[in-house]
Amino acid sequence: MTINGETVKRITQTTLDGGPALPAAARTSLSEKVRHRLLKIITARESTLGAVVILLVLYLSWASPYFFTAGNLTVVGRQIALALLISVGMTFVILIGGIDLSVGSVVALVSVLSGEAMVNAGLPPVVAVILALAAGALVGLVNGSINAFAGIPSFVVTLGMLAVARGLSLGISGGSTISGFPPGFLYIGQGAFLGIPVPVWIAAVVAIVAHFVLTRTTFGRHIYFVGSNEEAAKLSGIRVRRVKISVFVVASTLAAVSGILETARLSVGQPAAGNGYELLAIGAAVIGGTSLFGGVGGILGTALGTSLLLLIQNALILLGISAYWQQAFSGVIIVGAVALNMWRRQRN
Amino acid sequence: MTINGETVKRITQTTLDGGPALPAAARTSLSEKVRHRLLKIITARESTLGAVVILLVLYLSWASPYFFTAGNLTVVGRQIALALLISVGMTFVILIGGIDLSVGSVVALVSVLSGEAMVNAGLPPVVAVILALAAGALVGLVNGSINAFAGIPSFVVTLGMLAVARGLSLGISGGSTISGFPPGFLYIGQGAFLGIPVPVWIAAVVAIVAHFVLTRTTFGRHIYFVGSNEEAAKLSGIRVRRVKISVFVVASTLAAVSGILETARLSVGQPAAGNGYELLAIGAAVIGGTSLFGGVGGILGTALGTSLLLLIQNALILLGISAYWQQAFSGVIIVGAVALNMWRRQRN
Amino acid sequence: SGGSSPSGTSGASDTPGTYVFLPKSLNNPYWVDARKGMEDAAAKLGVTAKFLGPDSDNAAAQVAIFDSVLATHPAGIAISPNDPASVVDNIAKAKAAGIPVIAWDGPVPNSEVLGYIGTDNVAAGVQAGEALAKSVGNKGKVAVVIGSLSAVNLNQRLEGVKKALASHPDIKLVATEVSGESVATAQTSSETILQANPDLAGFIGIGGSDLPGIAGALKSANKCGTVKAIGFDVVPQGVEGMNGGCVDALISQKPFGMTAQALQILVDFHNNKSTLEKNFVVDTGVVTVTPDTLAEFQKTAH
Amino acid sequence: MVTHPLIAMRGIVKRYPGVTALRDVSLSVESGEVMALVGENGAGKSTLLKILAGAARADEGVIEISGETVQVHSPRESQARGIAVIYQELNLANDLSVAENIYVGREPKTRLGTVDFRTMERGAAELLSSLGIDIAPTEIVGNLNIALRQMVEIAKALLIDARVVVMDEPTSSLTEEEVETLLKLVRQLRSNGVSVIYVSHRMREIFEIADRITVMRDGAVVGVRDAKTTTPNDLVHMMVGRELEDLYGVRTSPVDATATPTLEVRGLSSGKLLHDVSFSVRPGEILALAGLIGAGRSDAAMTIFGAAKRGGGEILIDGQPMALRTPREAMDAGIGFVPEDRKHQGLFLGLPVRENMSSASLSKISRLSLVSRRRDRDLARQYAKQLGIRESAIEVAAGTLSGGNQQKVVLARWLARVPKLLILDEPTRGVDVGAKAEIYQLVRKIASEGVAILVISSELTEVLGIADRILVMREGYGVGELAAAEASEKRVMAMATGVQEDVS
Ligand SMILES: Nc1ncnc2c1ncn2[C@@H]1O[C@H](COP(=O)(O)OP(=O)(O)OP(=O)(O)O)[C@@H](O)[C@H]1O
Ligand SMILES: Nc1ncnc2c1ncn2[C@@H]1O[C@H](COP(=O)(O)OP(=O)(O)OP(=O)(O)O)[C@@H](O)[C@H]1O
Ligand SMILES: [Mg+2]
Ligand SMILES: [Mg+2]
Repeated sequence: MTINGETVKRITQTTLDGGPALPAAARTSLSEKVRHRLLKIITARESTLGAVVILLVLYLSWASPYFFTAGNLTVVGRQIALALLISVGMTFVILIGGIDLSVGSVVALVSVLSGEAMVNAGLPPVVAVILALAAGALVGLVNGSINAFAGIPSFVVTLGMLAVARGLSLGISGGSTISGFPPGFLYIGQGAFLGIPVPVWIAAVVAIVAHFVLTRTTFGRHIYFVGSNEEAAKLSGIRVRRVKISVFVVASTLAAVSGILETARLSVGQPAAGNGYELLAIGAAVIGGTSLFGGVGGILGTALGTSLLLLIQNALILLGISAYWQQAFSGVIIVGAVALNMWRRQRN
Repeated sequence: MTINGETVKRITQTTLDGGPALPAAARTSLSEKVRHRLLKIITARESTLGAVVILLVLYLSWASPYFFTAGNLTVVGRQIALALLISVGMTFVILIGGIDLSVGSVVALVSVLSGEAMVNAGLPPVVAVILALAAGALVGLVNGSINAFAGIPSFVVTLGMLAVARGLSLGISGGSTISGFPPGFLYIGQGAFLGIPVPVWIAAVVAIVAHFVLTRTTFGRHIYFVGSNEEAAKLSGIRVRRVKISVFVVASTLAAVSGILETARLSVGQPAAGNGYELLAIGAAVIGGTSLFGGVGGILGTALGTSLLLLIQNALILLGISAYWQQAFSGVIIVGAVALNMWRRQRN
Repeated sequence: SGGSSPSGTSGASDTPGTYVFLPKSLNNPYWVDARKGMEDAAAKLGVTAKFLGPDSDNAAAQVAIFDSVLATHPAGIAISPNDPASVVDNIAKAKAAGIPVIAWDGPVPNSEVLGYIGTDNVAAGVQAGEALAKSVGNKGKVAVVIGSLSAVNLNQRLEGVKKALASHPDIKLVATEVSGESVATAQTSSETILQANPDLAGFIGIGGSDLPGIAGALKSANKCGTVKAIGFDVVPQGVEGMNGGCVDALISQKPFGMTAQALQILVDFHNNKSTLEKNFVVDTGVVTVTPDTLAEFQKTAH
Repeated sequence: MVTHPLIAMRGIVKRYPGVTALRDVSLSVESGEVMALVGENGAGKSTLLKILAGAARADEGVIEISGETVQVHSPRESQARGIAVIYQELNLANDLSVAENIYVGREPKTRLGTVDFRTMERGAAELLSSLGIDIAPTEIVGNLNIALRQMVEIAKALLIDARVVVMDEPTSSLTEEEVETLLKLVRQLRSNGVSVIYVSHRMREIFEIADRITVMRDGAVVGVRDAKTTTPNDLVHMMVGRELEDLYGVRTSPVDATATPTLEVRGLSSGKLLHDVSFSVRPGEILALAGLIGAGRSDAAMTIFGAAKRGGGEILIDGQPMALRTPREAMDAGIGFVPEDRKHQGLFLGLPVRENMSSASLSKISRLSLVSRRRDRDLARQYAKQLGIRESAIEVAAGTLSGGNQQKVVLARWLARVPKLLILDEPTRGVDVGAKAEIYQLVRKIASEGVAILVISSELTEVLGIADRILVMREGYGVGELAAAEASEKRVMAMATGVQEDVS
């Protein structure tokens, strides 16, 4: 606050000659700021999607006696949390115009590794979790380095990594699942703090930090620059490779976090975990308005996209829709929601 | 033609003073053209990938006594053929900068529908096949129209369609598989003509026609133009929407063809068919050098990419690699092959 | 209203007496018979029952469904776990909420389920292994095609198969390939195995999609009858393969009867009329169906 | 009988979110007439022409062609009505060949219905050579520099059998020679009865070619003048509302000829385009690189900035040899670089103007890698004001600005960094006269503060007006240096083309 205040004074002083008096300037900028903020919220690209999600929640609360219960909200919240962690990382990658298909396999790898470490090797949970996270980060480092240095499209690199990481988890575990985790570990997946599931806390913190990083830090700016125009970014002195690698590390590490939480949630380390999560995560980001061509989008949209996808799944069960037709319904709803969002945006 | 001829003449007249004489220009262009062609083949972006595939074939022929046998080549050929049909359609979509995630679900839908039509409704195979193809084309029409008219990213549209078509096939079949197809129908999947499996003939014809369409027709060139710069395409008078819709119809229809052939090959209509084919097809195209950003790529590369992917699968089994480690191997090989291709291309 | 009514919000979930079956997946024909068994029994018992599962085998997705189902407070739950450990937590929650849960089709050890109705997968595997040994004349090369290397029930069957084959020293297991629960991949893998092992004597398909793929591969290689094929579950393609001479034995669970009986058990528990004790095990058994016994089996199965 | 103008646009209104780009604009063009359209950056010229082309839809107003009211919903329809357009922002597919770009939508066909590449390539080659451009029709457009792309765009428009050719700043990246060719072509079109609507910020061209001039300002037409009875000063006055006596300003303090050069280049070469170029720039000095298209000026700049691979030679900064392998290293050495192709090398089109402006100075507006939003905004405001971008545009996506204003954004990015060597590659491309004067003043000012300036410009008057010294390049070689005092258009051109005889 003080730093900012200082800056303002310094700058207004330089324009004292021709500019308006100081208090006036302060006044304009304040009221203008409020108006600007409001306008920004209302016309934000995410607003209609937000409205859709809210309407869905309202509708569900009305249509099903089970939806708006502590039990169900806990359930949905935890599901959203686990998916959100991956979607947030995916958003980083998509923002630079890349894609990460290996996140689901990272979940499996981490699931197996944490099982091996805690159950079979008997390491303390904290150590095991750190090791598993490190493995996740390493996967990202490999993805990012190959992409940045060899110039291989991220789709190919991470498609390869999808197979490699899944193969490793299958090879390491020999296909079998691992259970018998210590209760302390299971707490992070199954427990609650102040009545809210632990994964929800973690995902919320991660999402807020990620939003902050993207909107307020130089690293975040660099990500948008690289995604918007890589050539121009390079010519603006941005270390494009470093940005790329970091972004893949973020995505893999967050997938690893989600994998650890899911392992704790399910009490089982399994090489089959995370199958198809990449599509869910990419879908959540894209539905939330992040462009696959890079440079456009953000965490707010991704959070809404993730919520929409998982609320639909929950809703279809609560409403008693036949499981055989649920997929068809959910597909139509997704496209409908995005169409509404598009239509609103175009009208503005 | 006449109008163009006139225009050209009018303009050349204005510079007759300084410009080169016409016949000279024509002469250069001929010998230059031959040289150009040759150079084009040697330095084609696909050449290294082609070399990799050939080397792989040579290696396999040496490493396994079973690889280069009529039996195995028939087996691999048929597998490549079925995958190639989908990859070719996917290439069309990716060339305009789009993506089609629904191809696998179309395979399932077509599989179930052709079963319902032939086995349960007793329609003659020809009619059933036409109906199934029409259903496939319709899916593409819906995908393309929503994408082109509502402006929803193709990733979202086809993610929705992935769910819808899969849901429909599950709903229609009630989860059960359908068998008891007439032998005439099974022939197109299992039979051979001149010793070569029918699907190979079909895929070869489709691939050649597709290559021809992309390289020689205005439709094909407009696809590249739209993918390279959609705005410019619009401003140049190309009917961008029409191109987009057509491309999705092509992709879905080819997926339907593949679905019909697969149904005939397996003698079973099943809602679980085609799961994950989208990733395989996109991977084949991208490995073959088609850019996910559109405008760059082609059928030759896609054919090589598809062959590479399926040869690896065949190889790992023939060479007796443990199933637990096969995935890890194949991931490394894919990335390695593409890296080699990239490296060669950059050196040129 | 049955479980497959797609319409409306006034679905069965609103009525308190809904029983829920949680299969591993929907896209495997095995579950079709199971669902029919459930629907049949529900009609007879005059209760509502629903069949809710993920599109394809997926432990996390199944737990998510289980989660949501708990919120609707059903009258009883039967679970066929993709992964037993993953559903323990939800079973405990169900118990705390007073919802009876039984394990069905696959057991959930170390959990608070009331009991288990189904078959012993390891035993079934042994039975398959023995059937194979018998059909290949106790010697030769054999190969396995398995839906997934990480599915618990399939691994149990594989374990049984290996156990049985171990007692036949002249039988050699030369290949184990994965189909990813896809008939197409199963057939592809089988075709390739046949190429790599021209003298193969027999196949076992472990998952529901595997035997159909094997049968297709044998047919296209003209090796029906020469190379023996054993698999699990009497699904339409298995039957067709057997009728075509491409399948030699089917190790069948009885999903129809098993599921019908499971619903009966749940209804009894709900009404506090059950005579079954805690941790009951109802083994519905497996039968080895051969071409000779196929007709008989089909008559009695439903 | 009443005769109708060939094109009449009446009462055109176009609103964008937050801006009214056009308010009640009318424009009429007779057949066989060259109508120039001039006005400040953002006045609405391109928007008006896009509406005529069917590339944008007017909110109100009518378009008449030969007296008949028409609806032009798409570029396709306008083409069918004989309207050919050269857009300000080039519209080419970079992945395709020159010939394909020229013929897109009107490809010649063989008897089999396939694209007749032979005819197409021949036609393209003829068209291009008629424009005095020597590039292979099979060349991929992405490999061309922006001037050549501009020529391809021109060739593309010429293929349409047009009644009206709309040219939106066709010469902004061309050198004298190509401009001459183009003007010749415009005259040729006029004598064939084709009308031309011609937009340019270069006064000389306007008066050389126009029959009438429509002046726009702030989304409205402020007057239509007959070119013969107007003077450039009148026109500038109408456009910017004030007189511009001294466009280029004057040097105040002389360059210290003894100072160590800020940049010294010895025998620089790169690829096939740059051979053994040597020169130096001292603190406070403005050195201009002059030459024709492809002379290698941009390549020299890119190589110094570490954006192109150096093949040989030495680069010395303040007398110290430097490696400069990446733009980052060049920036750390104190170099700033405004690239010539703002769309591909300069702007983040989808991001706000503010973020574009501060993208090279993030370290200045952040602490512990936390961006200060206030300093970010203040920086943007400061340069928006200096360069004449309206303040409300700071938060909009850079891609929605008018062409000239986009150019200013890229300039602002590097002016904000205050380097010790500033390389400007076509800094005033598409910038209006008023803003040009501001920019020259600014450049002079930072030069007088001791910054060395290397400027590349295709506009000879600009080179002569601003430079202290001129290095002329031809085909990748430096062919001679001229001091400002001894330079003239003729001499520079003679050196640039290699036709030395007629130097007096
Ligand atoms: N797509 C758009 N979205 C929002 N505003 C736009 C868009 N296109 C143009 N504008 C605005 O319309 C106004 C007129 O722009 P236009 O491009 O017509 O100017 P111009 O006269 O061609 O300027 P220049 O000489 O710089 O090319 C500008 O304020 C510009 O920001
Ligand atoms: N005849 C040509 N054929 C193809 N490409 C050319 C030709 N001439 C020049 N180029 C392209 O132009 C570039 C070299 O010119 P460069 O941009 O360095 O020159 P310049 O003097 O800056 O010209 P301009 O002012 O037009 O940009 C190269 O990147 C090359 O691709
Ligand atoms: Mg303009
Ligand atoms: Mg240049």
